Amino acid sequence: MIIIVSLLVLAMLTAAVAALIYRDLLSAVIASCLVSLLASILFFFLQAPDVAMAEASIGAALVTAIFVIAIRRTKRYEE
Amino acid sequence: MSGTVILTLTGIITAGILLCLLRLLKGPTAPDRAAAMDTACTVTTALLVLLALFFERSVYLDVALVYALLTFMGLVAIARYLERGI
Amino acid sequence: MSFLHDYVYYIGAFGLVAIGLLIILVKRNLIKLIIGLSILDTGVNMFLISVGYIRRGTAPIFSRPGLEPDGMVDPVPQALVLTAIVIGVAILALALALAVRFYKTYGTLDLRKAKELRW
Amino acid sequence: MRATVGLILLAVIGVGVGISLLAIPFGAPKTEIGDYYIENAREDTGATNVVTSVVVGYRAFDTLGEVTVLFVAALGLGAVLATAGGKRGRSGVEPASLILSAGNIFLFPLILLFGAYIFTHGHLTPGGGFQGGAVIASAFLLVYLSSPGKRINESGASLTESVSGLVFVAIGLLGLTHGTHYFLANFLPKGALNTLFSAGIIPVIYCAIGLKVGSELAGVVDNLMEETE
Repeated sequence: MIIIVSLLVLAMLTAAVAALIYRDLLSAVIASCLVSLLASILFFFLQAPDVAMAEASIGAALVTAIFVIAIRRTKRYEE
Repeated sequence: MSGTVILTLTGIITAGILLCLLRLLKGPTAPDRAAAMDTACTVTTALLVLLALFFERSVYLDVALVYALLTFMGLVAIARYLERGI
Repeated sequence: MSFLHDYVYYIGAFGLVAIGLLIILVKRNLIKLIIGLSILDTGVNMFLISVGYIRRGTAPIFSRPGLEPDGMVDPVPQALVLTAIVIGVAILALALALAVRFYKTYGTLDLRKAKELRW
Repeated sequence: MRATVGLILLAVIGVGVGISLLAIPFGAPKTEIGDYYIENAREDTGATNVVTSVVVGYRAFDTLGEVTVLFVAALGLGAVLATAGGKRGRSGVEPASLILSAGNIFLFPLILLFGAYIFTHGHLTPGGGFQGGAVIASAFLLVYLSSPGKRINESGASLTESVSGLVFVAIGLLGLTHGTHYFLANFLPKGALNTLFSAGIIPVIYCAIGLKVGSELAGVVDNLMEETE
């Protein structure tokens, strides 16, 4: 079990680094959505289903949509 | 016995999530990455159901329900952006 | 292995906080900055939850008889983080609205260029 | 230059935080207050979910403050995005495909029902007003994504929000007149453990919070979607 948790933590940090290095803001938003997804699984491992539910319902749907709307109103590529 | 089976399945599903991460890192365009994210969401639902079995708490299944109902919406938002719908 | 057993969640939380701070310090694009803010938020929440965990504990929900109060994780950090997540998304939306207004005023999302535009 | 300074600052902060993290043991026994809540929550509030009984039972006054913060953030967003004489409604957008618009017809009531389930069962299962509100707001987000012309009824949303906020405060004030005489006292009967009609005022307050958070977040999405040229 601890190996699975370590792999998930590693994947989460990799996705966060991907959000750091992408110049395309849409890809960065997708990577940060994956960070929130994996964080939600880790909350589940930490026996916090309430928090996992909040993170899932907000991080996966609402935050991504709000970011995408803001990118639509501004510019997609970081110069 | 049952615990070992669940652990093995959890490991396989974690490998699936890691493969989705690989696609996200590699994918040359944004639609590839969006598809990787959506697949990861779907696989995660299965992982949460397995974990609810592993921890032997049936109330945890509500979280998997939230996942199954809501996580496609982020992908819909990205897809509508790519076809200039919002 | 024992090190991982003790600190893997802390490593995850600390890594998220560090990467979020790095994005805020290094990047100049406003939306990238807000992405960093959301990652930092997630890291802080994860740290609070992992402080409240106890080994082999279960969630503090007495859904069926036979659950003992001894083996339950701390409910106080969970209650804190629950509201922090929802407030976080409202603050995020407010920051993004400010970024949209910034773009409409200056025509760019780059903080440095906006300084040059100002006279 | 900026990257170097950032990395140096990050290293300093990282070393400090890392040292302080090593001093906190992971998985150790919890604080005394957490033990107290777990031991006594069932008798004090009647809720089986201890997190719920902390959020809207023991710490309900804090939750009132947090709901106020959420309201102020939504208000600020509306004020930032509002422009004098800006035209409303969006134009020049691609209509959604058949799959999305037909799926929306089936999914919208289902998601609303699921959100209502989450916040009415907040005292029994994981979930509660905040999560249920987010689910309801997601349902409205789906409508926005699938049919570009539609908008939520803004006066209805603000009416729902005001009424649910008032219900929260009114229940708190009613607690002053009953029994132990303090704000947000649990004056309704607690009922049997693990049934839907139990836990006194907790389900009522969670329904109010769910409707309030749902209408506020839907209003946030509405404000962001609005084209303000």
